Amino acid sequence: MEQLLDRIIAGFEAADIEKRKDGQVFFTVPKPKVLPLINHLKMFEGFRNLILMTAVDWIEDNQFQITYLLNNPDTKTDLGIRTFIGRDGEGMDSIHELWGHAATFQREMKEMFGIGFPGSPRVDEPFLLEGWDDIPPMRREFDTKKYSEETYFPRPGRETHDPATYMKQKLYPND
Amino acid sequence: MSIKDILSPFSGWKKVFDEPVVVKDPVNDRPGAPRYRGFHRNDIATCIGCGTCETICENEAIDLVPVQGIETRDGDSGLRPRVDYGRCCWCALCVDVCTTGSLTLSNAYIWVDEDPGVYRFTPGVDDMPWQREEKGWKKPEGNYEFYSLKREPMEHLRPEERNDSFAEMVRGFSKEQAMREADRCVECGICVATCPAHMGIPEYIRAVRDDDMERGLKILYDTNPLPEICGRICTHKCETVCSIGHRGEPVSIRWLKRYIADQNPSEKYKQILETGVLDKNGKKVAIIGSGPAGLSAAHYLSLMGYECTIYEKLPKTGGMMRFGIPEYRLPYDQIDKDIDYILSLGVHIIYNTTVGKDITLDQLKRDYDAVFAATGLHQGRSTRIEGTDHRHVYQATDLLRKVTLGEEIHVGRRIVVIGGGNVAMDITRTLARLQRLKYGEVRIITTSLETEDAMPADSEEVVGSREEGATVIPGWAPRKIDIAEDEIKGLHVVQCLSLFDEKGAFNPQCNFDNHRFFEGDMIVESIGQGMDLVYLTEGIKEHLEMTPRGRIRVDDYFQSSIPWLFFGGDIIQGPDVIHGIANGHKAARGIDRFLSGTADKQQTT
Amino acid sequence: MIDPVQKIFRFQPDRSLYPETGADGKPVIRLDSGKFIKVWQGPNHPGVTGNMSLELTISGDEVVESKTHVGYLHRGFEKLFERRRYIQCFPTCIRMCVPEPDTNEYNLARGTEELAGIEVPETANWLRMLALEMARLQVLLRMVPGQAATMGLGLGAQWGMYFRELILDRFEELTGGRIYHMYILPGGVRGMMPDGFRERLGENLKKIDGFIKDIDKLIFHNAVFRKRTIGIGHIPADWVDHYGITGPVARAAGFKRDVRKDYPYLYYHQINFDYNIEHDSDVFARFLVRRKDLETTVDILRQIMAKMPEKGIIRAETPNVLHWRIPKGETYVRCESSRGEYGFYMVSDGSMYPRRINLRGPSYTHAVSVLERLLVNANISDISSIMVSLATCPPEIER
Amino acid sequence: MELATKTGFVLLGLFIILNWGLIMAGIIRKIIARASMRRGISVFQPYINLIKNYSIRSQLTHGVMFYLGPVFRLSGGVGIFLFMPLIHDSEIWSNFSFAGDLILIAYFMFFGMLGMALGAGEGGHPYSAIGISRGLAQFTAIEVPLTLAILSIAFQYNTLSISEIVARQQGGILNWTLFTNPLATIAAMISFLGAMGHAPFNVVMAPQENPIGPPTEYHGTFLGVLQTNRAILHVIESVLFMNLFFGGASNWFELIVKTFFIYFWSVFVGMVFPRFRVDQSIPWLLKIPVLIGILSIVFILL
Amino acid sequence: MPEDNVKYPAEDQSLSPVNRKRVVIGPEGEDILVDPLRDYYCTARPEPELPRQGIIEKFMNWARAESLWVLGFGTGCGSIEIPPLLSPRYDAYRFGVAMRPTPRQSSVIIISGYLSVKTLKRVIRSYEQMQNPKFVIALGSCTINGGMYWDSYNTINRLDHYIPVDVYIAGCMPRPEAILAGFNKLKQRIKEGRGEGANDYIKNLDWYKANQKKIIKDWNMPDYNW
Repeated sequence: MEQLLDRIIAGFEAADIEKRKDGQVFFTVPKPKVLPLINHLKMFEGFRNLILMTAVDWIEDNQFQITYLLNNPDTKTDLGIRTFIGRDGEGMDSIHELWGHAATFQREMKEMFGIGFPGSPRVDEPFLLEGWDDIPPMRREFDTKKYSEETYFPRPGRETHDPATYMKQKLYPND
Repeated sequence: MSIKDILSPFSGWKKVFDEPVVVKDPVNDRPGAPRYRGFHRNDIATCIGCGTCETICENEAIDLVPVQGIETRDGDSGLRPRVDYGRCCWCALCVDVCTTGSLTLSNAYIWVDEDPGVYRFTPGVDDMPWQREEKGWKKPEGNYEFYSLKREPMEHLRPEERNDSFAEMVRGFSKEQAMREADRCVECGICVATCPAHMGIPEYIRAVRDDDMERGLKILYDTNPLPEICGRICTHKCETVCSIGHRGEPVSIRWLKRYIADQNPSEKYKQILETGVLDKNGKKVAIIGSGPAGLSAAHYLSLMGYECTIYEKLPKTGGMMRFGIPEYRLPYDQIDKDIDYILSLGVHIIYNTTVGKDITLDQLKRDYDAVFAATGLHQGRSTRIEGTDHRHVYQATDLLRKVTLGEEIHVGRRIVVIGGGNVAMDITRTLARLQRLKYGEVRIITTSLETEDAMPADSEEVVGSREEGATVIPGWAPRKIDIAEDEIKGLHVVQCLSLFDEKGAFNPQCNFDNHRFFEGDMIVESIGQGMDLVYLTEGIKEHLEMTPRGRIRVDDYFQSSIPWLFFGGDIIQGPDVIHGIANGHKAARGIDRFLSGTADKQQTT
Repeated sequence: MIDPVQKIFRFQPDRSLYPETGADGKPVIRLDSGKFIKVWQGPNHPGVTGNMSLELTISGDEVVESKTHVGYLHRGFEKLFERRRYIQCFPTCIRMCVPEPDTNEYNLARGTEELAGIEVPETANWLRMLALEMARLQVLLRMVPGQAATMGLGLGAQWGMYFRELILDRFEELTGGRIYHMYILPGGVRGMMPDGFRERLGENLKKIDGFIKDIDKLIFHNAVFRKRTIGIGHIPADWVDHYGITGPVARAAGFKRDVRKDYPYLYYHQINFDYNIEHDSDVFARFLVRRKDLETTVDILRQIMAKMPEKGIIRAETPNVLHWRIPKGETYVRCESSRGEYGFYMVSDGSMYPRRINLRGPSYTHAVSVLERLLVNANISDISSIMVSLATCPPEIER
Repeated sequence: MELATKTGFVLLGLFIILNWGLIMAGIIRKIIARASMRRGISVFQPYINLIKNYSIRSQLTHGVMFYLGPVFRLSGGVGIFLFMPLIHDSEIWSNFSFAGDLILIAYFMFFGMLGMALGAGEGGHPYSAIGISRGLAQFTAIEVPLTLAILSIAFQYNTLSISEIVARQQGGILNWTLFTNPLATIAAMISFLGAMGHAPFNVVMAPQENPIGPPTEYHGTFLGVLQTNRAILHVIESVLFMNLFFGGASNWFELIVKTFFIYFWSVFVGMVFPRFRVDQSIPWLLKIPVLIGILSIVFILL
Repeated sequence: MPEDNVKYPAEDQSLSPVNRKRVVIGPEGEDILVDPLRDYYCTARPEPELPRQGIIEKFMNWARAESLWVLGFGTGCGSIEIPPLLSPRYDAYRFGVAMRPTPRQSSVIIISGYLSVKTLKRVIRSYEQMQNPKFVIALGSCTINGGMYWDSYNTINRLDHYIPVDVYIAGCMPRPEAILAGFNKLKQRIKEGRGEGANDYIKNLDWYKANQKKIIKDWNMPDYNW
């Protein structure tokens, strides 16, 4: 594991290494190195299982984190590969040819985050939503509560009171 | 495929003659398991409406609504949770987090209706059939708490370290301790209304949690300009109503306040509080007395742009805070830290000037636009039993003042202290230290009318007194001081049965058959203090309205019937620092209303 | 045995005539040619597992193209978690997989504990195992005979539902919930076993032993069932890694994949059990793996009851859950659900709210990529049984 | 006998058969429920369902054939009834039985199915079409062994009249075709399994696989007609098999008992087996039962 | 789908390809123009079917109440409790409850919890294909006021804005016992002649359609599908 990590650091500029438990490491690589790294891991290091692939929205830094979680079923190790891309329509290279189910992940990320994966099969078809015309819902600037209240007729007539304010009003009405 | 594969499936018919396992009347026959999470019920007598259930509910299913018949009072918001069954998911987190343990779930689970509007009810108030159900989900047992019920222990000096010195006893929290203690708060806000100054307690506790001391200090100064002092000696009414205190120990709100103040160095105050430059509006206010009320008023008036002048009788500021409270509880440098900041806002202070003697009130009226009198209670009250006119019978306040001023006082070999309040404990512990310094041993008996659990003093004070060698014997009423050959021999006491009659008036009942004798050569009385209003001239007194109980009548803004004259502090509200601060703040706003003409009340004289 | 009569009557469609194969090797589907029908299975269809649908293009009785449509149960959990504190995520996340909610609870709790660095008391861990295995048992009691129900043999499923009710009764007693147990929360569990629980569970397990024998006779030794399942829905071995297939489906293809043994969590290393492997990788093999799992689960439950301490602390001390800040970091936690590896990818940004909790359920590939390919050239009568053999669970796909 | 009286008795017979069909359905459901540890529906639930379906307010049609489908189906069922002698040696309960009625009944058995096919096809639902094409294919396969069995007993008794066949079986249980021509009986009873719509030959209306086949679009009164037909058909086909292989009935009680057990045979098998796919069931039906049927003819002719 | 070689009328572009007009080659090679929206659905606006009077209606209502055929459409998590309902312990069959796989033959639809927008579209179609009289049972908090998913962007909050509801059952999810109690309530309602949800729907059709169209953004089906 340590040697493998050293190789990755040396060959693929891995940084920001987070090791929380045995057999699982997360690290960041620059975007151009991601596909070579994944290819290398799949071909030569036995990481032939893609567990998941997802995005995290870091709106503060104006970038998306894309995580690929690869697994080596023989050595029972997981590698979490992080990479950062811009939030403004910057796409990512597709890995649908390496794994059969990667296209589904990419299709979902396209729909939920608006990250493009050119070349991925059926990537532009809606996956979970139907007739969605707002911004992709998993982007953090999308306010689901506001959307829900505006769209779905919440029940009227509910009001609540903050105990501190209410008590001050009741006990010291003139304050 | 064998013949077995064709024949063996017919074994499926084997249950055809068995009795079916069907429940005959499932709607009525099958009660839920004893632990089943069904519909809500609430013991509204125990519930305090703290709203923690509302906070934890991820579905916003719980509203707090006022309920008829439940009055808002200290420690009870008068609100009760109302559950929207169009939102609830029966996770019972509200039960597990409930501070009082009043909210539970019954194991009833059938509620069917044609109208969606009915699925909204206040458990315990709306009569639901499951309210009286015994079974259901209750908070699990066995170390299952969502927040710690145990206080973070505060480090004190050990009795042997402190009993002969006036060094500060309480060490204060370290950062980790403060974070852990602040973490216990559930941010319900029940304490806010109970605090006379309505401090933003949940907010500053959150500042501690966020480790943002500057924000914390700002929140403190919104309502309380004496945080170092209050952080040490406040009577913390907030802690008595703290919702965590219903099942555990209340949050140490006072120590957290002290922690915030301690973390901020005094030289950064101006920068943090953004009070470097204050605009003046040219109006002047005179303040009599530099106690908490006076200082608080001076602080807020200065922030509003008034020019304040404080007239102080004694050579130092602080009033009772400095002269009534011993140094081991409230070190003088901490008093100075708070007061120096207030004075740095441009407040003038004139020491050694007694209004009424050195300067008259009428003169103040001429020189200033308004006068705020917060002269406090400095005159000790006497029990007026036989023998109190003896020279070795002292008033606790006098002795404490002299100790602070550094004057020599008489310390007897055996001392009896009468009184059960904090002042009595203060004098007991002060005298104990002096005795130990002078004689090497402590022989003090402190007696009070009230029984141990009814004593007004903080229990930690009582415990501290005992640790330091004093004997505290509550529940006895003084009858007579035994004097022989011009020397005090001791105090006769009888057992006190009750303090108040049915109407609530003070009327002690005693059992005269059960009496004791406390030996002593010095008696200290500490049963309360009175006010000294000699500075009020006759002309003013004529116009001044008094309450039937002999106090000055003031309105909500502490304005007396003479519009330019405001009263506040202990003379209005009784002895309490935090009340004094609150009065000062309110009076400052009242003075501002009065002077800026926004008051509803028109100036008549 | 070559049956001459069978040879005469064997139904063997002539695939050279239709559908025509295009240049790219894929069938050319022209709806207006009249040779194809477009049929939707689901969402309102008794043969699909839950609320999902398959868009099938069929030619005769054979499927030429299948597309999985999900999203009917999409509730946006991962968005909702952005607005919920860690403790509030706990009741919410459970709904991500309805038939077996405990794995969600466990993963969330374990992920939170890992990120916050909390040690869970021993008793609580044993109780967690108990809940997880009971959950697996109740799912298998539904699923194993349910395989036969997809082809019209509902008797075993009826019995299975009854024995599942017995386990649900125990759940109700232990956790206070019937389906959504909400039992395993960050820091520990929400209650000790009530008095007499062991004995009652022991009796139930005895009854379930008898039930397993019954379904062996009814379903396993059933000529028609075998005829309908053997050789149907064959998953080649090289698909397993290419599609990320896990759990019983991978085990039925001869792969040793079981999170409980590969990445031992809780106290599974103290439990004695083995991989249940089959090699044929068809519907029948998957049924057999589940059928063995059922026995294994009963056995594991007995071992847990024997090894579990009587008393103990059920929850570690945590910070006040109302404002619990989890340090910045990320982790992936997994456990073995009845359908395969069930994992949570959790990212914390140091605030009271999780930055991202992403669920990777086995159905994510089983029901979409694998099913779409597996159904090509399948008979439409077999769709339901293939789906159930993959144990697709739509809510964990769409969350 | 006058035609009017005859018609009256025929209608009365139809009424009895209909009611027995409904009650039998209830009893069978109840037995199935017991085997799966349930109590099951009340015996009269099929009546309530029928009334309910007739009292649905709105009907919608997809065209003329959609209307006529259930009517054809019902006339198929009633047609079998009309030419079926119910009670042996009873003038009034022998309906319009005549010398060649066996052929006519075999025709009517298919007639209903064809009518249904037209109606379901007009319904427009793809599952109707899939279901009915499967149904027709499978029913054809079912008819083959049945026809062979009928031919076998026709050769055996040298007649095509059901009344005659029943009469020839009188005089003791050993005279039943069951014992005199067991191979034909086996072939016929296997095809009976298919005709009754129970597993393993019920892929036509399999809810899990193509919900629910031909009647997908039928509702309300249409469905009521189909249910009525079903109640009649189940009994009357049982009566046919009773007459051909189990010695007929000499009174109503015997008819009720025998039809119940004959019908129960299909449930007895169907309850514990899954269903065949249509491409499995047709070869299977064309294999073993056909072989048995041919053997029975061969034996009879030898 | 061969979109490039078939020409569609311009106004059809908003529809999904399945619903667009197209030319189909018949068995004898002739071209048949298929307009799915016209050919597969009844496009006429429905009319309310008023109940009959007196004892006949009462008798019919009794039969309707005692024979509740439920559409087997598991719309949400609550559907996990429907199979137990029909299993040995609860055995809802004996109360006249049975599942039907097709909406045409069902008289009750159980909305088992939350409805995502995508499912709501199918629910509306299924509901409209059911025949009058038809009844709706709503399970759980989600149908009353959004439940757990009150702030979700994809689930509705109040079911009665989209289809008329007869009975609500509290719980998340309701147990089979509670669902049986709900059936009892529904039976009572039908027998009292108040189960007129189908006619209410038709009378307030414009309001319901407006609400439905507000959230179903791609309304690529006819307004009325019966």
